[in-house]
Amino acid sequence: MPLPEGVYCLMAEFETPTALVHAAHEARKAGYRRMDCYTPYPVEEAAEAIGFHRDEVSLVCLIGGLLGLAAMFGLETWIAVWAFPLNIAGRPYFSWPAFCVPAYEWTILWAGLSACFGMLALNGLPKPYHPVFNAPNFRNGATSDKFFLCLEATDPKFDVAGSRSFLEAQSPLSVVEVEY
Amino acid sequence: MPQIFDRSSNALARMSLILTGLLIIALGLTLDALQRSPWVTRQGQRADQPVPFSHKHHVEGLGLQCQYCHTTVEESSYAGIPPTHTCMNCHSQIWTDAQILQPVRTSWETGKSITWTRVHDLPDFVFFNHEIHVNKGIGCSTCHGRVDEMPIMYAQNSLQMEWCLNCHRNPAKNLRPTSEIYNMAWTGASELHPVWCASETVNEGTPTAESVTCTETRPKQGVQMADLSPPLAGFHAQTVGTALDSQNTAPVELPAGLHYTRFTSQEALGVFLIQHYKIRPPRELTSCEVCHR
Amino acid sequence: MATKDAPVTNPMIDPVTGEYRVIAPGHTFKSVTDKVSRIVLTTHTPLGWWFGFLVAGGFVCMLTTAVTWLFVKGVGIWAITIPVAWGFAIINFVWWIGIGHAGTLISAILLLFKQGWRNSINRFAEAMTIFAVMCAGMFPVLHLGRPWLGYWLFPYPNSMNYWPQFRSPLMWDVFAVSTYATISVVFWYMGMIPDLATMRDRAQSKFAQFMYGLVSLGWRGSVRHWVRYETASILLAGLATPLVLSVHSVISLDFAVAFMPGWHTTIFPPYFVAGAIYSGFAMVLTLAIPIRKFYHLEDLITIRHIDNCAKVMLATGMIVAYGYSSEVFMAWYSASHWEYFMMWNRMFGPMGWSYWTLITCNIALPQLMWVRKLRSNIGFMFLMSLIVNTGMWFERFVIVVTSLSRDFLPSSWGTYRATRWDYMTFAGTLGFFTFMFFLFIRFLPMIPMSELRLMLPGAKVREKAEPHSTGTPVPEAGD
Amino acid sequence: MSTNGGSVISDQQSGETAGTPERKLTLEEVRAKLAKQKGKRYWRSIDELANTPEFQEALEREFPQHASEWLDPVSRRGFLKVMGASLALAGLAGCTKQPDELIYPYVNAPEDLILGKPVYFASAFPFATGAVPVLIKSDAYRPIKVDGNPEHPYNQGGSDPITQATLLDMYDPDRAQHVRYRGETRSWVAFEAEFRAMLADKKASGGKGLYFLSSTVTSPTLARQWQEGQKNYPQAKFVQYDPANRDAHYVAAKQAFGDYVDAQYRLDQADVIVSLDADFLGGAQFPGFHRLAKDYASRRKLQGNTEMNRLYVVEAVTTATGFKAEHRLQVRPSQVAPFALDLAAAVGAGNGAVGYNWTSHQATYLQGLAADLKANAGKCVVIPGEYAAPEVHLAAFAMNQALGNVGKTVVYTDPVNPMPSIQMDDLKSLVADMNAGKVDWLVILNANPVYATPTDLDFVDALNHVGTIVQLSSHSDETSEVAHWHINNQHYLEKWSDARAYDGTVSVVQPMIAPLYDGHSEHEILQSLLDNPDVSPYEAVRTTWKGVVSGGSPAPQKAKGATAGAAAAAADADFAWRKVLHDGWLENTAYTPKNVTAKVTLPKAPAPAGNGIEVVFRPDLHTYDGRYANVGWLQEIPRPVTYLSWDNAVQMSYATLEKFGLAQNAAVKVSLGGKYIIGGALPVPGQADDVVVITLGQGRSTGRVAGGVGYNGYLIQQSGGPWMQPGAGVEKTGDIYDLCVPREDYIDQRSVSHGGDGSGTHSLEGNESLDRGIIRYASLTEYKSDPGFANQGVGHWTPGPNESMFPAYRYDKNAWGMSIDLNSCVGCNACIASCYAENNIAVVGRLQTKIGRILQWIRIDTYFEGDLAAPRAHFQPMTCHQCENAPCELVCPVGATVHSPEGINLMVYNRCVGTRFCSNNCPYKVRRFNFLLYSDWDTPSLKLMRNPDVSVRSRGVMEKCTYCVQRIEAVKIEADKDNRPICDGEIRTACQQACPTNAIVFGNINDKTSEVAKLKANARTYGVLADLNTRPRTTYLAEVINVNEDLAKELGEYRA
Repeated sequence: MPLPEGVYCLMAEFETPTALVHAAHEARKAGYRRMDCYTPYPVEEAAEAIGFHRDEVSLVCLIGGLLGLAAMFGLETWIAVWAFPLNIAGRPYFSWPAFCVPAYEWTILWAGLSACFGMLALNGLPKPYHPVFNAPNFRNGATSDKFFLCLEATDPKFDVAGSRSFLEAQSPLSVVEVEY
Repeated sequence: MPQIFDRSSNALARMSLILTGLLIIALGLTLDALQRSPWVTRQGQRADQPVPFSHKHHVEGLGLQCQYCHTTVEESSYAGIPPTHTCMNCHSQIWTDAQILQPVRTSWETGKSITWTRVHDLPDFVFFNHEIHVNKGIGCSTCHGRVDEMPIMYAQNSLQMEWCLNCHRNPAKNLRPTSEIYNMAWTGASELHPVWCASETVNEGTPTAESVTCTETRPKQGVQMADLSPPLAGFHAQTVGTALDSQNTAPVELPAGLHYTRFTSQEALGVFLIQHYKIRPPRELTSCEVCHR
Repeated sequence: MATKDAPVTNPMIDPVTGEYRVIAPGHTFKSVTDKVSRIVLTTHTPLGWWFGFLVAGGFVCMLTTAVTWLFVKGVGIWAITIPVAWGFAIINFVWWIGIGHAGTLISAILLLFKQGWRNSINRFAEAMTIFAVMCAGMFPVLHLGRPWLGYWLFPYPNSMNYWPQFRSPLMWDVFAVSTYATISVVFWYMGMIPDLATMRDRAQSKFAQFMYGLVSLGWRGSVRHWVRYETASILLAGLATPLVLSVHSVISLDFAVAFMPGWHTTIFPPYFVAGAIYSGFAMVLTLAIPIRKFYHLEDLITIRHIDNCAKVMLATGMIVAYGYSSEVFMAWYSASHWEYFMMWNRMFGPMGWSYWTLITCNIALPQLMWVRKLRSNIGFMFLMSLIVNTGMWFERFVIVVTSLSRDFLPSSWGTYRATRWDYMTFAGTLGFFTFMFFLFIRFLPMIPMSELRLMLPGAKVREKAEPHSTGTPVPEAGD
Repeated sequence: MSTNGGSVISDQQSGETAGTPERKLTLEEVRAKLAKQKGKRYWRSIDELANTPEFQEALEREFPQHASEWLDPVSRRGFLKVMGASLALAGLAGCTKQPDELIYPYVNAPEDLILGKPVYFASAFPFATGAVPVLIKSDAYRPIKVDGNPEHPYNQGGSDPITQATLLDMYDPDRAQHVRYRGETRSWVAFEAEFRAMLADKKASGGKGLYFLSSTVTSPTLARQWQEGQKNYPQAKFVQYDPANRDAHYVAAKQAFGDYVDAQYRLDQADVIVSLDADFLGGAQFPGFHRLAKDYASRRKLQGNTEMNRLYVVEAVTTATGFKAEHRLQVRPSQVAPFALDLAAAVGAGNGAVGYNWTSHQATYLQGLAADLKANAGKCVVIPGEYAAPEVHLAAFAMNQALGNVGKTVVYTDPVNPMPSIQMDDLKSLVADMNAGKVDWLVILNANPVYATPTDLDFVDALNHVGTIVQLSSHSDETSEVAHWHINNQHYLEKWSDARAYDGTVSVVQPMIAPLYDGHSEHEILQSLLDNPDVSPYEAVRTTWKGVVSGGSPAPQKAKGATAGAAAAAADADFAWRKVLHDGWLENTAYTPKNVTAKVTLPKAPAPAGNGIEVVFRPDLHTYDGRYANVGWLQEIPRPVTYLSWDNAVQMSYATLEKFGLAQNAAVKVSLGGKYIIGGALPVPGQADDVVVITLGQGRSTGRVAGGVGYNGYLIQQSGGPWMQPGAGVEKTGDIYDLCVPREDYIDQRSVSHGGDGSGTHSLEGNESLDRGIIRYASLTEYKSDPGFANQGVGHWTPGPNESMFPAYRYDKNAWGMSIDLNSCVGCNACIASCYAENNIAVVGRLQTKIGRILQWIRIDTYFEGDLAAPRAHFQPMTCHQCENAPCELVCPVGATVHSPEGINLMVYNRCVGTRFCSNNCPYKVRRFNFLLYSDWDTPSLKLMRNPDVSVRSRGVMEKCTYCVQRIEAVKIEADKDNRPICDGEIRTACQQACPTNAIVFGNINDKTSEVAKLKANARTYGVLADLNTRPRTTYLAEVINVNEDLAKELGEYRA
């Protein structure tokens, strides 16, 4: 695919989460959809403001867990009953109570791994390069103490001049143009 | 503050993640293959021996019996490696000055053993017993392969535990009449090579080996046919006319009074032999003490 | 409430609740970020760090020596024998795993319970967990008679067509511990990603930027990411909680499933878990107290944290005490000769001293923590944490050694005298643990900045004038 | 590869490949050497190298800090082994695949040899107290197991630890391997030449100055050779001396019968047995042990009847025999004789009481005993101890006579020793002659006088006055160091000879293997005295029995022709001889009872000794007089009662221990006649006070095994009264002498409220063993009234197969089981030694044994009941119980121990990773672990000894009793081949085979007709700890004691 060129987004920097959330509300009201907020810590309000509500991490986690459970219990049963049935201490071949423990552990293992990696995958990470890093002030603040609102160029309602004026109306610290 | 990473790094990052995963899988597969590879099992490897003894020549060519050299195979756990004396039986008359036989003559003169390298070498903690296998219908070639076609001896099979279990879990597929033990060419019963077996009632104390008479050529009288469905469920015989097989035209004389059954599948034959040779059930054959003590 | 004994003038005390503050007043997003990241990003390493690091390194060498000799000679170099076929190795294993539990507990369970104060200590508590599990994880392998065959404990397709035996508690261990290790690492790392991003953005040297950039996976703090991130953390917390409880329960089953008198007890799972948390929190204090002193983190790791740890210890300590007493009670009440003799032997047998040591360290002395003044006394708490750790080690000693030394058949009773190799191995793991910890505090943010920011007064989005009014942002409180 | 001669030979080869670099090595050079090698070659070369002494030195120099480890041979081996392996890792071939294995086939295969199938030969172990007829298992012509000859009328298959261990004695790598002259290797021919030259000289003088000093002669042929030799050399002297000799008996016999006679006891006829300090159940050192033990036990089986014999033991030294007794009286050594005389008086033999002032307890006992004897006149027997004073023997003669036992329970026969003599007197006169310079040639045959003679004779000094000293012995020992000539002996498994058993039956000793170090036998030396000096021992033996072995055979084809007569006779003789070799003994050579009557005039009692400390000397039960001190098995197996291993102790009673302010393991100095020894103090239950027991047979200065073990008791032994001396000095040195007793012994200090007995004098283990129902016993009357006593009461119940959460596993075909009769077990340790031989059990050494890592698969648990000053003891052979619900299996993570369909708890060594959880969870603690590399993988001679059917365990592996599964499998294969069921008794475990009292029975418990099934049906059967629902396959028959009720009441014993 051809490398995208030109403006990626307009990035407004805010001092406080409150300001950011407010700006986001405004932007959404103004009809902007393709936008994102960047904050140094989770700000749920901002997410709601830009209309992002539910995620699929839980589902991935659940599926992973069930797979783990089935895999281990199946393995144990297969080994003890079919692969090499042996008389161990006079216990039945299918000693399910004993098999529960490792199955339980693997449920958790697989669930945990799928939760973490599912999250990363859904977030599209790892992504060491991202246009927002081109913003001169982004890396100074985004991960420590500043709050950013970014209107993306792909948004139908986006045009450099209009959007810039809209953002400046939200009394940001600064508004910058971010190239790809 | 500029970017730390180049655009390409995204792709790189993802690729490397995937690659790592693949590598781990590959490694696993390699190790799995390795543990079974000839490099570990020595399967099919020809050790360098003092004398390039050819089983092919001696067995196929000259038609020597296995027991001529491996004398104790039927009565001991150890089949036996022939003493130099056995070689000299013939080679004191023929090939008396062949260069390759020098080690044999040296051994004969000096009284020092010929030093062979063991080809079928089980670990010291495995106790294999030839005697019982041979007496219960496991032929030489089942484990050692077509020795009669090996110019230089090598291990046909891996001799690994899984290989042993393979048969101990289902002996039927390898059992053959004890009369065929030394038959290198034995391929088991099939439509092409049917086998006729008759059971004799032997009383306790008589070796089970004597409880079955088998032949590969169609006997004259009283032939029955093993019904092949379902093989492992044993078989119930049904009498059929003598006109059933075309390939064997020359009926041979065989001890009368026997009711022969025609086997055209190895499974059926195996089940028949399991019953008459009183082979122990898999649960007993796969118990650890059978091989490890 | 304890307000009265503390002068309200003390800035560390919240005048409203009268509780110690979780975080000193006057901190901003920037200040905490600076404070934490500076420790790592500073160019000159403090001499104290080097000193400790080298000492710890020395112990690691000792560990290597002990292990090498062990592999050369066999487990015979240890004191184990028949009947006491398990010794220091298993004791240390259980002890270390126990230590680990506090980390997971703080990061997971307290997270679920929305205990904000945990935020500033959970990072290195988790690190502690991981290193403790590393130490623990060594022993199951080291104590094998043929360690090079340890991989037989995993079910993998092999040319023997032979498989592990899943009725054995040791197999349960394999999966419990490996799962525990994995999940802990994942949880720990995931929690660190935003902070690693912070480091990336604040690092000066290209190399540091590159490395942190690599491990932060390009985190940029998008709120969408944050939402998923939060869900994942809650899920992991929710998973780690039953996990941490199960792990020590499973380990206790190594003993409870066997039927030796003194092992075959249904009370083991709960009181092993309690004991684990008990010793774990003790270890947290053992680490936190020197560190906050050394790096002047008094206003991030405050008396409040120490106080809370003390309370948790007190609570779990009482559970453990209940465990001991119920063992004694059952020994009498069950009217089982085995149980009765076992308990008599524990108290008055040749190794009775170990039993009384553990009673003193785990039950008697910790009662002092009822006193608030002592709880807020740093020196005392440090000492107490050491005492409790010792006590918990002896608990395992009593369970493993004393029970084995005299079991069913009187003819085969024996004793146990640890050899120098036993001590070297144990001390060695202590060294290894510290060694890893020094590396951790040097190269990774030991306090989670992103979570710290959450606790700052300015973090809240204030319900202000309705959206359409365009008001200038009010200055943050607490600045 | 499992059983194959080739491999064994190859082992030997690789073992001998210890190539020897000339100079000293440094590790650098080692690496240099290795650098040249590649791959597998590298692997082997390092292995070879690792075995060379230079390499060991090199290591020692390079790793001084391991010096301590060096003391322990086990760890050195382990270290080197892994050294080799770890260096090998550098080689490509590493450890992933085993190196090529070589086959060394025969050049000419023996006719009858079937490699992989053992062959059995009958022979005899010539022991000082009479030959032990043995049946030897031979694999590829290597003897690999020695057992009693089951067909022999004397021992009927029974054996003892020493007999069992003679196997290891033969393969002992420390054996002398060359003829040496003043330390330099010479040829046998050289010696022969010199010896015969000397004989030629002395011919004129009739052999004046030629002396032979031999251990007790048991071979009629040797006797014949000497007697014939004496004709040529009338002046030559032949002296027999063994430290443990029969002087007391022979002195008394000569006095009573005017001639040397042996007494044979028929215990199967005796209802009441009285032992006067006679340890006749203790082991082969008591003449006729095998027969006596068998007969004794045969009257205690309680099968189908309720008849039992009753045993009284009066003893000065605590022995297993004493603890088997219904009524045991411990007296001081000096009191044995008076007691015997008083007893004789009490039963109406001899001349009135000696008026010794007995304690009331002793007096009561004496009266009760006398009464019981009189009540059972003709059905009782009095056995005097070998080491008791001659008076005791005289008293015994008198009593047996007076009670009319002679001809019934005791018969007198010619002595087993063909040349009986009073050995101590002979030795004294020999020493006198030596000092007088009359001895210019002293030929010592199989004796070690420098080590094993009373200190006051000062034999070493006497040797200085001897011209030439020749010693024939298997090891180069203390005497060899002063001998000029040392001839390496042939072991009895290597030579032709003959010997008489206790009952007089002559056995032929035939070689089982070509002499390992081509040694020579005493027969060859003595033959030189005869006119035909070159006759081989084989010929000599045949000549001896020419008269007895001839004709009488179902003659083969009658030869025809004139000269046929002689030929036929020869053929007959040959046939008869072959039969002798086949059977192992000569028909009709057993002694017939002599018709003699004892003319005894009992002496007055010897003056009662003062109250000083009395020292008693006894030969070690395993190392005997010291000749077996280098046999690892015998050193390691704990002795009965004391549980001493790798040591001998200064034994005394608890009271005496306190009296001298000693504690166990305190070093104590015992001085006698100006000499002293220092040993470790050991309290022994039931030992009389103020008595110190010194064990002979340790403290050897030579031998890698024997060297430096314990103290040498001979250093204070006195020629006048070698077995007992009053007035000894005992003092505490203050040092610690850490005895090797692989068992913790505790006094029960619990108050009654804590479940103790409150006395503070009982054994904790003893009390617990009874509380826990591990030991269950009853008196005969209790048994009669309630045969099922063993399964009643708290903790004595056994859960049924269905009292479980899950269905019990069904064993439909064979179900192997074992029954052990505690009534018959006399704790002699034969089973343990047999197990060592059968199952390739490694010797772990003193240090490892001490900390409880001994590897024996079967042990004899001993529990002391009651006051340790005078307890009752219970012996309990303990081995893997093969539990059907085996706790060990449940906890093994890798499935290395599982159950066979026939109910055996299998242990798969090669699967074991060594978590040791199984051992922890074993309530019987019968699992053994290889904490280090214990098995010797290097010594070639030991490889030859191994049982090829059993894996040799390596480091880090658990091992345990398997019911000798290799034997079961062998029989199963034969039975399957022949299409027949396995018949009862066809499979016998090694312990069962060795047991002299048939206490152990093994078989198929599903076969209701089998002996074991019958025994398990017996009401006395109980399972140890069976209430844990382990469902053990090994069960015990509870003890029943035939108490003398009246006496018990008076003595206040058995308050039930």
